Amino acid sequence: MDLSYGHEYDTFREEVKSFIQAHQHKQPGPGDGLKSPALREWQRLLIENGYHSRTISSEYGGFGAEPDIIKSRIIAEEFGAARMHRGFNGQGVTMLTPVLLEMGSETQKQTFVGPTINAEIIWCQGYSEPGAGSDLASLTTKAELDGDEWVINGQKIWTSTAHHADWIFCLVRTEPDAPKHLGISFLLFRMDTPGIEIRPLVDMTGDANFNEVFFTDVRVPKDQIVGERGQGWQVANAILGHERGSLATPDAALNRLNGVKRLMREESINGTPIMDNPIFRDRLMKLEGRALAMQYNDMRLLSAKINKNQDVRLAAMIVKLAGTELRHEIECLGIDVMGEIGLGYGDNPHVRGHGAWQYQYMFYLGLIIGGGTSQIQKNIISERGLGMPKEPKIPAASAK
Amino acid sequence: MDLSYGHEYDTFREEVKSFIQAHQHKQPGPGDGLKSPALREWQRLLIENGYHSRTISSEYGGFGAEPDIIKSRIIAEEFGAARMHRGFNGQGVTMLTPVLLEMGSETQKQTFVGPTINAEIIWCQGYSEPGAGSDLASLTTKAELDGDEWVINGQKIWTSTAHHADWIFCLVRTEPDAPKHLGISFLLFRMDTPGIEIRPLVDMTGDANFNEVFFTDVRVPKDQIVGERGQGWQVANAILGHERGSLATPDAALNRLNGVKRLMREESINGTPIMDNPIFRDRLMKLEGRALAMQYNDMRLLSAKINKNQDVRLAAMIVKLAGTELRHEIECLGIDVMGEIGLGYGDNPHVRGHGAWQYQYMFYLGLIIGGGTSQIQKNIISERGLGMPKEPKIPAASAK
Amino acid sequence: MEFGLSQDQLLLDDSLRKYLSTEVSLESVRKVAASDVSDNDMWRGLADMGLAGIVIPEAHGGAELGMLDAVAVAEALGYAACPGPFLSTAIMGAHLLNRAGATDPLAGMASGDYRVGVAFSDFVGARKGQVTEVNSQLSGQSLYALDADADAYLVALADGRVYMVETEHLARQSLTTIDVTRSVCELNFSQTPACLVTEDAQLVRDTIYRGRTIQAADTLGAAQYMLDQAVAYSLDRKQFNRAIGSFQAVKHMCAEMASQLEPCRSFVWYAGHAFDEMDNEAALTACHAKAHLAEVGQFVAKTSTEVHGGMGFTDLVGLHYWFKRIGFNRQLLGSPEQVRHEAALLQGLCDA
Amino acid sequence: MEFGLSQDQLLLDDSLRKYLSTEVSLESVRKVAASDVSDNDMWRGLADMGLAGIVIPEAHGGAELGMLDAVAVAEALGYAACPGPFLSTAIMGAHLLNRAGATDPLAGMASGDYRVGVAFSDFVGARKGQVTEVNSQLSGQSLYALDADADAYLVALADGRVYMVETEHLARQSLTTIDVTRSVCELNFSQTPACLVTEDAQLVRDTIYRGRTIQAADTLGAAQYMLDQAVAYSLDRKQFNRAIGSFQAVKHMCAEMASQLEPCRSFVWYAGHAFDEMDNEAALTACHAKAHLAEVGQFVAKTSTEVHGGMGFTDLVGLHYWFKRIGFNRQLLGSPEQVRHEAALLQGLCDA
Repeated sequence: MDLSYGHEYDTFREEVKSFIQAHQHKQPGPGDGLKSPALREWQRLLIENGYHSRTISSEYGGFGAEPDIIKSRIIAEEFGAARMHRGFNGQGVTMLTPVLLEMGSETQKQTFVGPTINAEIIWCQGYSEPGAGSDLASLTTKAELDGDEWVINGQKIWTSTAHHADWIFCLVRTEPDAPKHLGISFLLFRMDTPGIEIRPLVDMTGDANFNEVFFTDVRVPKDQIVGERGQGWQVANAILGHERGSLATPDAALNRLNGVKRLMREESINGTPIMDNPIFRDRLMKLEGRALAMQYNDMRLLSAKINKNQDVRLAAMIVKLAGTELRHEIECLGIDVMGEIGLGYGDNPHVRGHGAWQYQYMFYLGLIIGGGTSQIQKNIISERGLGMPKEPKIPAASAK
Repeated sequence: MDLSYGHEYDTFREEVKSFIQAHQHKQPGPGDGLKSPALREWQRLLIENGYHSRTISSEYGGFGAEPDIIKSRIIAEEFGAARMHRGFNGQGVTMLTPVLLEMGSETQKQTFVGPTINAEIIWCQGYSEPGAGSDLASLTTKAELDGDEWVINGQKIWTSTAHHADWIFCLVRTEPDAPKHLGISFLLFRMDTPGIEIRPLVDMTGDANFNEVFFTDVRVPKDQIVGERGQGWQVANAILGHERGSLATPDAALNRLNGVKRLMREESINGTPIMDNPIFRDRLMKLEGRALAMQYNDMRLLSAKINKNQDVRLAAMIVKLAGTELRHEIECLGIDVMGEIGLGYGDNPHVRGHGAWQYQYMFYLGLIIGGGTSQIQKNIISERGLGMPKEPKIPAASAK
Repeated sequence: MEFGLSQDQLLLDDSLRKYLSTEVSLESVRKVAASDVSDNDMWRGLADMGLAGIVIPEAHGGAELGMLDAVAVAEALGYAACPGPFLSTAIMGAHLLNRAGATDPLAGMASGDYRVGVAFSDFVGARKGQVTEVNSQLSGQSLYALDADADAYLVALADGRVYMVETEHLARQSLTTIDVTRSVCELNFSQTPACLVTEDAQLVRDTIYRGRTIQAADTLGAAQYMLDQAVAYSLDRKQFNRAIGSFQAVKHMCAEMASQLEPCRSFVWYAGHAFDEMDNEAALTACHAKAHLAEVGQFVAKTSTEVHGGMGFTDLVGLHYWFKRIGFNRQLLGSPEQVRHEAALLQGLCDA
Repeated sequence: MEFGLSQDQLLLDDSLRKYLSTEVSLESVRKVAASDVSDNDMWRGLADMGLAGIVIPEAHGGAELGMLDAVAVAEALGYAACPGPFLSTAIMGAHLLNRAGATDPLAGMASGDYRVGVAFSDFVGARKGQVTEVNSQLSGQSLYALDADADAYLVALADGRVYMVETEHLARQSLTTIDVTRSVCELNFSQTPACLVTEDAQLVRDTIYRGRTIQAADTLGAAQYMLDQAVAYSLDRKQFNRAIGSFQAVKHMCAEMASQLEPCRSFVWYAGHAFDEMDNEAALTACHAKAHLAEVGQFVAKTSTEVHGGMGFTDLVGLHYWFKRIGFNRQLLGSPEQVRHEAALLQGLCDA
């Protein structure tokens, strides 16, 4: 066991610290939106110095460094400690770029990777449909070839940032007669193409964190496909795996837990600080134990990325299930320690933490569901992690 | 809402009290076993006065009273309050007698009911098999007709009091070619029939609460069948319904909870009584809330037996699931408040409550499993209680 | 012996549920949420059915019914997530004023014309701010007073004295909470003239126990709605060529909800009945019912949302109004931990 | 950076598990349970592998390894439900004596010839009885001392002073507990001559933290065994024409066990490593690891038994030995509530 990063990385950490020191005044503020010059300028600066898109080849607009998980971690640690803006990390950056680099054509890489990581193209994701959630492969949005164009009809849901997006990467059914997993293709197209309608989808938090997107005879050039016709499912799965782990980071959980500690010191009932209540303190400690377990699990996963001698598949598989549940319970404790004060929301002047406790309590319930529900996670863990049998398949004909 | 039993029952309660007063010196002691004269004498006295087998016709040896759920309750309450011996209530009394009265032949009623309720015949139950637990209907112990006798071969498990039993009521497969639920028959036979071997089955408590029973060419007269050939499943189900509710009575749960309160007052750590620990007190109150919910639920079920105007099917269905789990958690709290003292077992001189805390903790885990596992209970509740679809059936051919 | 609702209570329940199913739709809840409609319009309707005066003596124009009747009503209101001040004015306000002999406002309350809010936080356990009294004038701040549209407020001080203040004499600010179906507010007093209603702390406690019992019943109703919706949705929604309700995981989630929730029905009935007939059990049962329903309600709220998948998270099916109403009941008038502590106190298991 | 066991540690783990899988069968556990065999025979075997002296300096014949090594060993011992005094003599006894400079017994302990039990209940939190000292003579009673067959005992008084007493000088009674794989006893002192080992309460605490970390690792191993058995049984056992492991309910029970248990592996490694390299984190991590594994272990023990159905309840598959071992670890050296309280204390979140 060696938790130090080693001497060779001390210099690197100093470099990062110096950069932060020198440039933190340039970071975008809360008012600088997705398409603001400030964000793009910052993004350019980060890439130029290797603090964003670090391992993407310079040929495609990245920094072009060798992958080094520890350097990435050091950057994350130092930016986190200084509360520095990490740059733009929308779904185009985190989910589409890796897949384009792996499965896109040379032209697609040249065309999209640079502008995407530079926040010049904002992407949204078109996967889920009203009738295709847990069973994503049953999606029915169809694309038919008409001459040199795909003609798309159907509906997507859970599309975040759709109203700011320039482009969409989208799963559509192109081979209606093939088995469901083999009839899907992965298309890229502009969001200002005629026939696209976006409707904000208000959720239980009161915000519209997601959208519904409707396609009516949307015409898309034939070559805007990633991979071959019918290969869309493999493409999508490569990205989905990337998404799930990031929904529940232990660092964030421990941060929120520290927030609960602050709340418990600051809030009181009849003049006694909540921290003096042994029942709440015990709940706090229980959650801290769980959060620490997840943090050390995360360190093990990081280590396994460097030294591939450990089998950590199961340890990776459980992160989304255990992490989102933990987070939901931490937020719940935050509310409970406040009692009636914890009910405040929105413009309530007595609200604590800008209403984040109730907001996150609900949002993390959303994350327990989203990105593969807890039930789907348990299927995956038991089948792929523990080698238990798959659910017997029910033929379509016998569906009720 | 009217929780009083009404004036007409006050007299009855006085009667019961007088009986208890007058006769409590006659009740059997701990040393009086299943076959002791003291138990039989007591049993006779109870039946004679209507405190046992109250509604069974006097023609079959019972007291012959009209069913009156309130009088039964009053008897239970007063006997419980005085910690009076309730008489012998083995599986023959509680499970076989009702079924014989409903489905037995006149001869069977005449032959068995009287001796059974008088504790002259002790019965055991032969249902579960090593390969047929949750899926009881797949049982394979077979009985083949050879002239005027059934010839039985196979094995039963979870047979309690097998070594004291005079007779067994037993499910056997008599129609091997019929669908599994329609191939079963319900036989009665003596336990001293040649070919029966009993092996005690030690469980996690360290006791042999159950047995395995092996049948090798056991020959049983043809007419010792209840109902027709192939009707055994209906017979068995009528009894099973009777069994499940009685595994988790709220009265017992509240009694044990009071035991935890006593423990918490008596036990201490560093001189401070455990009752002064707010964390344990909160757990105690949580469990008390759950136990009260179950108690009032039980009152509602009792009331519905008197006035059949309420649909209480769901309320009845959840008793076994919720009640056994609750009881297991109450025992757990009892152990936890004692800390290391709670680990004591067997002949440990520092053990509390004669070791009942750990014993019941394990025994109730057994009851969570036995009599229909919690998973089976949830199937039943969702399907019969909430109208959700049955698990799609997998044909035998595709079994793994 | 009869454990359950009487014929009269069943009739009341039935007519109320019919009324609510036509008059209090998800649409109307949304309108109240968007402040397009005041909850007073709904309150008028309920008052016309006699619910505003449910526990007010007939002599003052009320229905003079008992707490078990009120519990049945609260369960139905919770099931419909019905906006309005039933808890504050019809139960807590009316009970306290009647028992204190301050009967003047009762007729107006029974007719639904006059709403009396309750500001009891200082007595239940002050989180912030305190109200003080000098010469029958109140000063200070009371948070999370129930009913942001009341005509007057009953303000309980920490020592159990209760004063009544007309709304026109104080500065009031509505407070947004997660639950849009119930309104709360901040009251600011500055040598505000107030009228002493009672000095009987036991009466305040009794009023709070009644409030908690009503909250428990309200949560039961709301949770029952969420369970019913979960089952219905699971039968309707198909994934992998099956109704999701045919998956054992979903079935067992619903079975667990039912298993926890069904005994709560008996619990709240018993708790209501205790006030009517078994006074010595009422306080303890009220505390246990409130805390137990807070926990069961939270489990059902979360689990039902999970069964609904993404739809449960959206505003589209509106399930979150019930989710939040259950959350509101959990915290107001004492958190589960606090109420369980009182349950232990009432049994002499610990010191205050 | 390398989070996990080193090559040497993996080799040790591997050879130990191979040894245990052949030498410590369910049959041999049963023999110890029935007192047909003393755990000392097994202890000899482990001592021959160097485990009795795992943390004892080489100068005294030990292996001089660290706590992470010890954690890996404890996990393997828990997996096998291996009887013996690893926790008491090899970890707690050896550490305390070594740090206190009382090194005379160490060589005998390292060779497995001499077992030192620990009687720390008075210091951890006395349930009953207390031991007092006058003129280096002990009087009173110590309950639940670890190791009923030790040659001597370290007795911690409430103030943190630790005395060593030879077994021949005291009255000892073995105490039956649910867990037959570890032995505990009652020690009775009556002006019993005793030798002061240390007055350093901090050293006693440190020793207890180490013990707790070892308990956490032991529970991890035992729970991992129970999960592995549950999965294996569910694939083997058929009901309704299917392996029960193909039912979603059973699959999800196993997934929940794995989901809670898998991060515990990292947790106990980190906790062990903290003693070796990050002293300032060791105490807190030990408390959290002990409490967290107590809860996760209890869940896994119950759930695995449920997956086994009736078989889990019987003695036939012997699963209950692991169930009870996990229960034993839960209570000894501080209950979860008590240990979490210490975790809060260590962070300054409350007063003692």
